Amino acid sequence: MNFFYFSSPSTFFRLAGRLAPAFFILAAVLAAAGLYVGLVQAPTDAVQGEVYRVIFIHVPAAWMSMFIYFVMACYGAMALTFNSRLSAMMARALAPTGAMFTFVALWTGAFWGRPTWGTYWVWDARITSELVLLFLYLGFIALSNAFEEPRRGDRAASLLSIIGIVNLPIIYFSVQWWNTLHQGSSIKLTGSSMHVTMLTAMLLMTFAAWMYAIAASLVRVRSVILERERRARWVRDLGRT
Amino acid sequence: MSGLAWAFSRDLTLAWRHPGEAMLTLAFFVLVASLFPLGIGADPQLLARVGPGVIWVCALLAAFLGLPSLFASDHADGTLEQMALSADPIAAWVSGKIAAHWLSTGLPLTLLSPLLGLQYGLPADALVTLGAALLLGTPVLSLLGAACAALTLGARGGGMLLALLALPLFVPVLVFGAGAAEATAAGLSASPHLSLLGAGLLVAAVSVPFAVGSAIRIALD
Amino acid sequence: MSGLAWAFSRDLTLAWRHPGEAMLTLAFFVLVASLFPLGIGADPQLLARVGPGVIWVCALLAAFLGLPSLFASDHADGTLEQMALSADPIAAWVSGKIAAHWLSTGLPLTLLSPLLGLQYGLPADALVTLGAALLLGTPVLSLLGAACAALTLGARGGGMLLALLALPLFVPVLVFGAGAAEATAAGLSASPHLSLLGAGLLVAAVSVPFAVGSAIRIALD
Amino acid sequence: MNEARLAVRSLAATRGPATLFRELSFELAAGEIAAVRGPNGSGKTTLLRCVAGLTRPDHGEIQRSGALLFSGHLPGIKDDFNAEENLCVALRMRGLQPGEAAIHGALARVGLESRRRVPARRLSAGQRRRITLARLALDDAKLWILDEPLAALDADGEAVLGQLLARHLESGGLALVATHHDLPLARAAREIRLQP
Amino acid sequence: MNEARLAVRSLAATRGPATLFRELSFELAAGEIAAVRGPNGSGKTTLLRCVAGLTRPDHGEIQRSGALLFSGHLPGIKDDFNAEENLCVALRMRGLQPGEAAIHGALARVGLESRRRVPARRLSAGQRRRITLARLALDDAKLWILDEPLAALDADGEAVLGQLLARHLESGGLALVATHHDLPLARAAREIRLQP
Ligand code: HEM
Ligand SMILES: Nc1ncnc2c1ncn2[C@@H]1O[C@H](COP(=O)(O)OP(=O)(O)OP(=O)(O)O)[C@@H](O)[C@H]1O
Ligand SMILES: Nc1ncnc2c1ncn2[C@@H]1O[C@H](COP(=O)(O)OP(=O)(O)OP(=O)(O)O)[C@@H](O)[C@H]1O
Ligand SMILES: [Mg+2]
Ligand SMILES: [Mg+2]
Repeated sequence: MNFFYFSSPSTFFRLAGRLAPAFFILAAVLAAAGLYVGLVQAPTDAVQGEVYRVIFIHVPAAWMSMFIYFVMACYGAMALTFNSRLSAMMARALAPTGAMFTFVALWTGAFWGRPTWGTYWVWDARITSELVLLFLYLGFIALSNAFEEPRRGDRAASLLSIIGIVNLPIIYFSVQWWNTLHQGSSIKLTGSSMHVTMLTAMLLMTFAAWMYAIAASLVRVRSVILERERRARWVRDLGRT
Repeated sequence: MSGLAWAFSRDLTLAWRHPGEAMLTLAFFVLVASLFPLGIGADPQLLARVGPGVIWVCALLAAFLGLPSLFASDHADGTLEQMALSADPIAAWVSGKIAAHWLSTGLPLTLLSPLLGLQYGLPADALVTLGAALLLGTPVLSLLGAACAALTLGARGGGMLLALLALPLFVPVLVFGAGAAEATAAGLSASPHLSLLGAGLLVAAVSVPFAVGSAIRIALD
Repeated sequence: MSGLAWAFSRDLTLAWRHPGEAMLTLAFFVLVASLFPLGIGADPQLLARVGPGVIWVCALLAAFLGLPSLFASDHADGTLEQMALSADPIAAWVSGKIAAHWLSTGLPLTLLSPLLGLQYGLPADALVTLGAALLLGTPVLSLLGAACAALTLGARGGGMLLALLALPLFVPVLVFGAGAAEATAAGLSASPHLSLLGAGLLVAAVSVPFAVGSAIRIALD
Repeated sequence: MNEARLAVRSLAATRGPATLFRELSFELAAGEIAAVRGPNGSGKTTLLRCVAGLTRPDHGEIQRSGALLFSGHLPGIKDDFNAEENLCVALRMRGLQPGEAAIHGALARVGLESRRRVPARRLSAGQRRRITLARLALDDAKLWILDEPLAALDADGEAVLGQLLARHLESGGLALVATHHDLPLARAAREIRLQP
Repeated sequence: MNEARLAVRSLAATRGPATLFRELSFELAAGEIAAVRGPNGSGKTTLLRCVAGLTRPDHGEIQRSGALLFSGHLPGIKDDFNAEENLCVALRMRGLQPGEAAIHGALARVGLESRRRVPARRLSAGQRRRITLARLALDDAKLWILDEPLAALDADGEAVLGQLLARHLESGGLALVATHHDLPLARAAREIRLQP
């Protein structure tokens, strides 16, 4: 099978149309399971009481915010090196979802900080660098829409996403590099300090978020393709049939 | 290398024609740095604590102020086209321009920082760390800033878009620079932070001119 | 007054050519404000003390940011000539331009300042003082900044002198603005500082447009 | 009604060490056009800017009555605005507020109707100039001061300018035009020669 | 020695919704000059920028050999530099470092000797153009790409350009010139017509 078969926008448009609902359903099922385990089965925390359950949204969102940026930068690099239009469109389609997860991580973190730390906001290294990540996303979106020629926006924004990737290690390692208020990693490959049901719920929610991210970006990339190729024959044929 | 040389000398001459702009950056730096004691009171211990951080943030902002004009006027009057067509590789003269930019904003600022540090009552070792960190960090700021300036050429957002792009990228530099000062204050060695900054400078100096070059090609298209 | 109206709406349209751009100003403000804690550490007490100073610095920066483009691009592309020949008095449309500049830099910043103050952990009364001081102070910054920008247009090369001339103009605003915050923090009334700022605003609003007008006439000659 | 007229008396201007012109006097009555001619650097632009009131002459007197429209080497067009917006803004500066139909008509007349919505940075050099022509079509100023209006225009653009000038003069307008080329007018224009 | 030549094959460029040109092919050998003609907005500037390598065409191929000199609508002149400095910088960009005498001579040739030290912002429109002419006099590039080189020039300036072009062609150079006016050359140039 030709590897580049799906990299033609028209084929990918149809493929994405078929895949997106499947991922949405998967995300819904996983989220329902995760919420059930997290909200019903997981025990109440000895120190924090019920409020700790924010973790089941907070941590998956925080992980996804970084992961999506990484994927976006990879697409950006592909767009620049292979000059492939579809990669640039994928990067563009991922950015709003990434920004959304970043915002959710910030919001739930602030919401959580009130009962635990006694304040909505601290200028802690991790929290601040997560805020910076939000601005990187916003910068990407703003730059990709700042030109009349969409191609220019694609190329400029791809370049930006690659340059901006230096921020990721800083967010991730910030808890190790500085002693901060925010807690460090509790999930390690070798044994975890967390209750098993909590871990299960968190992983379920993470996969749900992942599936949702894929589904959402597939839907968005479809509309980007449509807008970009509106003068192409196959799009006009779509309208006719 | 000749591209680096002519672009460097040209931009430096131009900057010298308008010393006002470079002075504005410096003046801004000094103004902001000296406003802080006014704003937060003259408690020496407090000042010594916030000193390096304030100086770093001022350096960041000062480096940012000169960015919009780095390529914009050359773009508007057609010089950028001529440069892009020159026989020298684009990365060479871009490096020259960036070097000139650093020399007219970053360097004066670095040279001035010990003086400001003294005003904040920093001890001698902290002054040395601060100066060294700025010497390594400000070129990185110029390099990253140039990349953002090139990316936003001809874009609709103007200066604000540039800020949105550049300031997040500046953050790592700020974090390591301020980290070096903090380490010294805590009696630890600043060299891990400084070597990270140095490594960052090397990587940026080698890779950014090419990124800027392709951004400019994109802008001229 | 029609000159004020068209210049105002034109500059506002230009500034907000893109709907998302209004947000960029705010993004920029938040970014700069979050740089400081990164630089000086996250101690809440320390932050509460430096908060008003930081916010004032941001105000100054926002006033600076728009200045180079306030008249320069209109000068370079000939729009300034057309404006100078318009039937409306020069002070009127200059006021319009300055008002638009304030509305797109100073005002969003003033509106956002309480939120940022909250993040810095300022008490409620300090927030009110800060907002009031910014509301009075940022237009003065825009006015004085415009005067400097117009003067730099006319005097080529001698910009250094003008930058130095402009600084003493900016410092009082900062001093009274930061002073108001300090007074509140010390439990005193901030109103002497605020009324001084208000008086400054009145004087500047009445006189600066004329000064800017004649500076522009000189620049066009 | 007061008739438009322009009178210039013993005007002199110096730039650096050189005197560009001196003892220059001329008069234009309603319906008259004068072409300012001279080699590069002889002071045509300077003369026009003096008459418009942008530059102060070293000596001499200028009497104008009626509104004035100046179009110089720099077209005063914003790259971020499209043709329509640029035209609107330029007219509002002069205190005019023509309706949408008038704007549309003027742009169609100068051949820009299909490019109305393209931002000016994407327009060709001649199309940018044509925005200025559209401005001439809508402005009611009695005195036109044009500095090289033919620059960047093709034959068709020149013809449009010629028609605009002819209509302006017929309706009692005045025009002072600096140019290196022949004006696209049936009748001959008065000449004002500047020596280098 | 390798002879300079330029070959363009089935070039196409689209801007916005409009196709400016397509299937455009031509070839220039040493000593040949081609004039690109067409109404405003027909794509002359776009074609020249494609040939120079500044803009990527949608389709087609361009083969050039030898160095290239491009002079577009924007003259690339810094207001803060004077004529001498502007000329020096432009030449250094091309890798040339002519002596003081050569610079002086070229400026004298285009009639700028008395204005050598005046900052470019004070020069007249034509004098700024003449700096570009002086550049042509000193550059040894084989392929000249000129976009409306006659703009703002008076008769004398046109004559100087004509001499420069003639010398360039005699020495085996190539030139591609977009213009609305006749070129000041004795021999006729090849024409490349663009439809609107
Ligand atoms: C606005 C504020 C906050 C932000 C921006 C934020 C950001 C983040 C990020 C980026 C991560 C993922 C990093 C990683 O897994 O290594 C994370 C994980 C986590 N956060 Fe937060 N957070 C905030 C507030 C809070 C608060 C208030 C708490 C609880 C007291 C909290 C508890 C956690 C926990 C337990 C994890 C999981 C760590 C792990 O197991 O790896 N966060 N947060
Ligand atoms: N985004 C766009 N949408 C529509 N048209 C566009 C767009 N961008 C460019 N154009 C058109 O492309 C053409 C570019 O032409 P170009 O500058 O090459 O013309 P030219 O032949 O040099 O004209 P002139 O004689 O005026 O210099 C113009 O007609 C312009 O309006
Ligand atoms: N400071 C100065 N020193 C010497 N000469 C100066 C100075 N400032 C201006 N000039 C000269 O004044 C003249 C201004 O001429 P102006 O722009 O009016 O010419 P013009 O007739 O419009 O020319 P063009 O046909 O090129 O547009 C130029 O010759 C310029 O060199
Ligand atoms: Mg002139
Ligand atoms: Mg053209």
